[in-house]
Amino acid sequence: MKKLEHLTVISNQPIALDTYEILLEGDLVQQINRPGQFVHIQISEGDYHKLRRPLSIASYNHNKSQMTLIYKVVGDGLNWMSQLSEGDSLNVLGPLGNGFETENLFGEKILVIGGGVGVPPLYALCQHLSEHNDVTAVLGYQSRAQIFYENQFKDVSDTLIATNDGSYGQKGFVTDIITDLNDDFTTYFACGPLEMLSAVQQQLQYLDGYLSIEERMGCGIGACFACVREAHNDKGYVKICQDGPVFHSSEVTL
Amino acid sequence: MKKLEHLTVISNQPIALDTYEILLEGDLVQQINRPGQFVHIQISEGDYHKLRRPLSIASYNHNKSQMTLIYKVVGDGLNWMSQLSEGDSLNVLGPLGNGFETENLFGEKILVIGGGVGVPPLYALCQHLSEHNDVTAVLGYQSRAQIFYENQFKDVSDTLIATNDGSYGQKGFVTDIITDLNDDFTTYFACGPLEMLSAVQQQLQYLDGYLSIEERMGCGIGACFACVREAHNDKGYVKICQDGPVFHSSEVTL
Amino acid sequence: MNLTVNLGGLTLQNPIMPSSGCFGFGREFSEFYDLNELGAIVIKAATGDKRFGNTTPRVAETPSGMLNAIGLQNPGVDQIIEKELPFLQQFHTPVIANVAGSQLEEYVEVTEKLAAQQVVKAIEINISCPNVQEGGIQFGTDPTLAYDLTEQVKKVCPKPLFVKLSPNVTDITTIAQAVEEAGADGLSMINTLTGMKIDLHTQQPLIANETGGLSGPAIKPIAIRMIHQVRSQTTLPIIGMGGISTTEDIIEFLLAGANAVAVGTANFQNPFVCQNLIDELPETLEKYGFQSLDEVKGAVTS
Amino acid sequence: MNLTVNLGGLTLQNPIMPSSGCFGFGREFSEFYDLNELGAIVIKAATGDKRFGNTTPRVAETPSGMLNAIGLQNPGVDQIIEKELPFLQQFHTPVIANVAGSQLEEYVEVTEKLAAQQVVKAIEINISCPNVQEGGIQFGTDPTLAYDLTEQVKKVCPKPLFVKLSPNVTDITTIAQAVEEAGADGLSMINTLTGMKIDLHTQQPLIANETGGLSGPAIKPIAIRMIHQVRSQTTLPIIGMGGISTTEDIIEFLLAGANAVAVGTANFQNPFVCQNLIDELPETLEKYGFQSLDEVKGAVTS
Ligand SMILES: Cc1cc2nc3c(=O)[nH]c(=O)nc-3n(C[C@H](O)[C@H](O)[C@H](O)COP(=O)(O)OP(=O)(O)OC[C@H]3O[C@@H](n4cnc5c(N)ncnc54)[C@H](O)[C@@H]3O)c2cc1C
Ligand SMILES: Cc1cc2nc3c(=O)[nH]c(=O)nc-3n(C[C@H](O)[C@H](O)[C@H](O)COP(=O)(O)OP(=O)(O)OC[C@H]3O[C@@H](n4cnc5c(N)ncnc54)[C@H](O)[C@@H]3O)c2cc1C
Ligand SMILES: Cc1cc2nc3c(=O)[nH]c(=O)nc-3n(C[C@H](O)[C@H](O)[C@H](O)COP(=O)(O)O)c2cc1C
Ligand SMILES: Cc1cc2nc3c(=O)[nH]c(=O)nc-3n(C[C@H](O)[C@H](O)[C@H](O)COP(=O)(O)O)c2cc1C
Ligand code: FES
Ligand code: FES
Repeated sequence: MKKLEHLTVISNQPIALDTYEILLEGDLVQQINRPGQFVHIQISEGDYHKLRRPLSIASYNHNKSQMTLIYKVVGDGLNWMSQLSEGDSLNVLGPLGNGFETENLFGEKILVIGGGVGVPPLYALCQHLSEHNDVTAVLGYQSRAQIFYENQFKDVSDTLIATNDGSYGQKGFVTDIITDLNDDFTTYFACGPLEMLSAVQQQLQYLDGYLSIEERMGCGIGACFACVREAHNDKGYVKICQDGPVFHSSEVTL
Repeated sequence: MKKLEHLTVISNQPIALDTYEILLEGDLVQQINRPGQFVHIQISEGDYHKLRRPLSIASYNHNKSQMTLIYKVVGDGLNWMSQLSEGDSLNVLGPLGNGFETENLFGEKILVIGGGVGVPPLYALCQHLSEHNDVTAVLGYQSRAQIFYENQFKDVSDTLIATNDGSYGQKGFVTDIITDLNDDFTTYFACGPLEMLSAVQQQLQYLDGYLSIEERMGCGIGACFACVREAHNDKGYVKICQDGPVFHSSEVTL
Repeated sequence: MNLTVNLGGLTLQNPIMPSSGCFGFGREFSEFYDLNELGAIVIKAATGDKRFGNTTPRVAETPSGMLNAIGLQNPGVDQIIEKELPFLQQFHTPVIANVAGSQLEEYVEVTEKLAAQQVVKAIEINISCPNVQEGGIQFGTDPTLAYDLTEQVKKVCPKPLFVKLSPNVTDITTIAQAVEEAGADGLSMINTLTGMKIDLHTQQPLIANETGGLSGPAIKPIAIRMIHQVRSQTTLPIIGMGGISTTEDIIEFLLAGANAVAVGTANFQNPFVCQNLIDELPETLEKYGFQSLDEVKGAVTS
Repeated sequence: MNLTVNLGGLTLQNPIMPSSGCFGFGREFSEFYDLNELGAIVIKAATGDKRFGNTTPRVAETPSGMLNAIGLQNPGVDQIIEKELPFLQQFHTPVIANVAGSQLEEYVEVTEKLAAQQVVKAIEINISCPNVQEGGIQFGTDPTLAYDLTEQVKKVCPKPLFVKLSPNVTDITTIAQAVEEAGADGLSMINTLTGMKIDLHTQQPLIANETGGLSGPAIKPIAIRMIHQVRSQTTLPIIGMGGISTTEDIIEFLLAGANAVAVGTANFQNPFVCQNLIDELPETLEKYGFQSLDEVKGAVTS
């Protein structure tokens, strides 16, 4: 069930260039049932900023009622958020969306592909998948300064890193790394910028793939039709917030 | 000289019903040269609230670079301010206006009249006047719960209190108390709601009087013509923020 | 406190409803609270055929407001009747169906079909749409076009007909007068103001459609002005909207001359907002000295 | 970075100026910084005779904006020439004089007097004023009235003439076109949108004049849209305004098609704002990849 709740900030700290990790606590966390779901964050009192900000759940712990979000400050809203500190409260709507379907995967070789601020939800995904599967994570960042969670990913997957400028790991894009992998993956999961998803969709069309897509949002719950994409289904479209944000690669047009 | 400065909150606490006293520190305080001047307060980051709030300086201390404001929460802006605490900063423009002229008063019997949120600037005034004069303060409040600074005023003046509902002091208005005073005052100073000022202006027309007037403000510095009142002068008007907020009772039309 | 209002023959248990386009067809919000609590439900615009709407991005944030250019995406009137209205039948809350189109005939056809549905208790026509036959000029900006449209639609609409006015006009009173003379049973005001935001990174409009409709608290002073202006010339019921997010806002709209209010953008920030406003309205009315809604009506600013 | 702009024959050292009515005649702000730093100074509206203006309250706060109904208070053109302009002579900053009136003849008379002053480098006529001879209809809402006014004023105005457009119109492009054809040398846009706020305690409009002009960030999306619309039909210089408070806002206006910008409401919150914006503009331009103002002009959103 979706909830609207003031969560308590447990910690909030920079973990890479312009990138922060925030740990939040509250009952809402109990409602999270899959990696890949997201929450919708109100900025300040919401007087000046009328739209919430969608952020993926990077990891969650039902026992502690805690979840982690990882976010890159791009504008005023997340800049405000980066200034929160322990004990502050944050107005959160969620969990939203359907997340990654991992329930039926056992003993598979799985490829997880992330780029930039698309990386966060893949961490909880890798945690889950790694319980019963063999997971390889290919993560792309702009440069060394932007990299985060490398060790966390290494704990739960084979992790390969690409940077656009070659300042760390392999120089180039995630697709360059994938070309060099000769493993027989059965399934892939990807989250990142549209251009990356589109290149991956092309490159791995022979595989069963799941893409997590971003779009500017209004309501976040399927009511306003802001976040629509054309799709190969009856209706001819999907709503990212309600039908996604994760889609089978054959369903959506990028 | 007028300054724009982030002052530091030293303390901020309720002192009567919906009424707060805030102590602020900063260089701006050095510029205050008279009781009755005011400051113009920005609410929060000023994104949603575009207009500043004018508040009288209740007292100031050049040695400590500190000043006190006393304010009654009437709307969103001052409600925000009431939540500030020690160490927070407040964006202040000031000092503005000309304040009360007390320099030429020695050995006089002076009447000081205040109503509600008009009381604060009269405290610094009484402090100054009492150095060389004999001061009687008549203060009106709605009811007992709204009274503040009674003891502070008593320290520097003969203080008489009226409440509208009679819950403390004399029941009625300040004008009722004034009627009963048979002292020979030479000068009076008044600050409070328009109806009070107007009644006092009538009642004490034979005296030299100075009225501190409130009006909704834009700029607070004399540039926007928001706070104009008709007046008996060349121009036919005064700007409260620039020419006032204190006027000789014969100059302004209430 | 009795919050009942009568809106041109339509009785609402309270004056608060979500506005068209900001509540879908109710389904999503029914996960948050019981839709029976609402005064009415205004559903998303229906057109003759299904529409996909505009390219994304379709929304952008602005100071105390937002832009949207959804582009009237909807499954078409027949699908709405078949797939969406049955869900709303379970509630006793009156449904107001919002109608849009590119031609007069489309409005008439869609209205006729929707007005025939038992669950639909009133029709609201959105006349901010461009008229393709008149070269894209909006029905709502020309009194003659607005008159014709209202007159023709009213012929097929036995239920109360509300006309939703566009604020993008020099003089809203002439449009209001035209639609009243043409037989409108009520007015909804205001729709969004046309605005634009440019993305400094791409140096292009942020909304793919270039312009979008500005809504939210930013436009409230314009809505209040226009309702106040129109109220001075008509006794038609007015559904007021534009930036409502608090019970104080609601009272301000009622004082300006609205009989009921619709809440749009605020639903996105707080999906519970309509329920909260309904709960809190009596207390706020009392705070400002009103013992009933009629007393507010009596105090309408003249 | 070179910030010089050419505005219809008028050269400014940078594109930033305070807007009319928000800067008085400069005196108060000269206590805060050196007015020589400004691109230009637009002074308060002048009318033929002195005006006292409206009853107070004249201003009210609204979400991310404000309403004002100052009512063109000013000492009259002769007093302005005698008492205010001499003060501005000490600065090398070009002065743009804003002109208002109730009749065509008043605009002509005031313009003629002001344009004859050496310190005045350009005239801006505010056509949002009601024309008393035409029963109160605003000069700026009717293309024919706007044309006549501009044409007559231009006859007595040898200096660049800017016409300041009202946004309270159905189609701003027709007004822009009319004043261009009538001989305007440039456009200023936008003036305020008419709005209202009701005080819940008194149940009356908060502004004594009932309605006031809405300004501030709330109206920025509307200003951007209108400038973008008008830019697509004209090469006249445009002074853009409406809600500017940051250097990002300025770049957004330039990308929409403005050649220079004016800052109004923001001066009240921060008297240093124009100076700050001038200081910070080069850095912000670089942040978005611009090496000069011309590059921004080249990137104007089409
Ligand atoms: C389902 C989903 C999950 C996301 N998860 C993450 C995450 O885990 N970490 C992370 O750093 N970012 C994530 N993003 C992107 C994030 O929402 C934006 O970066 C953020 O909203 C920017 O807010 P701002 O106030 O800093 O920027 P501003 O540019 O000031 O925001 C203005 C408006 O634009 C919207 N907006 C701006 N950029 C984007 C964008 N890329 N996508 C969607 N809306 C945008 C904002 O929501 C807001 O309404 C996600 C987006 C979606 C749709
Ligand atoms: C020169 C001067 C000195 C003042 N000194 C004091 C003081 O020492 N203590 C105190 O409690 N109050 C004082 N006031 C009144 C105080 O400014 C208002 O109560 C305050 O601005 C209300 O702000 P708000 O955000 O709480 O209310 P809101 O109603 O939300 O304010 C909205 C807008 O209205 C304006 N406004 C509302 N009420 C008034 C008012 N009575 N006078 C002027 N503007 C108003 C605000 O400035 C703001 O722009 C003074 C006013 C003036 C003009
Ligand atoms: C995302 C969105 C979609 C909208 N869709 C419609 C619509 O389909 N039909 C309509 O008449 N109005 C539509 N509107 C306008 C609203 O119903 C309302 O008139 C306007 O947003 C002002 O109210 P607000 O400020 O409370 O949002 C839409 C508004 C938004 C924000
Ligand atoms: C208090 C005030 C007074 C104004 N007076 C005038 C005026 O005399 N003449 C004029 O053309 N515009 C006047 N304006 C309009 C501004 O110049 C400007 O066009 C408008 O406020 C939008 O810009 P902003 O949002 O930056 O304030 C006034 C605006 C305000 C807020
Ligand atoms: S954001 Fe409203 S439908 Fe997806
Ligand atoms: S508040 Fe602007 S002149 Fe007084």
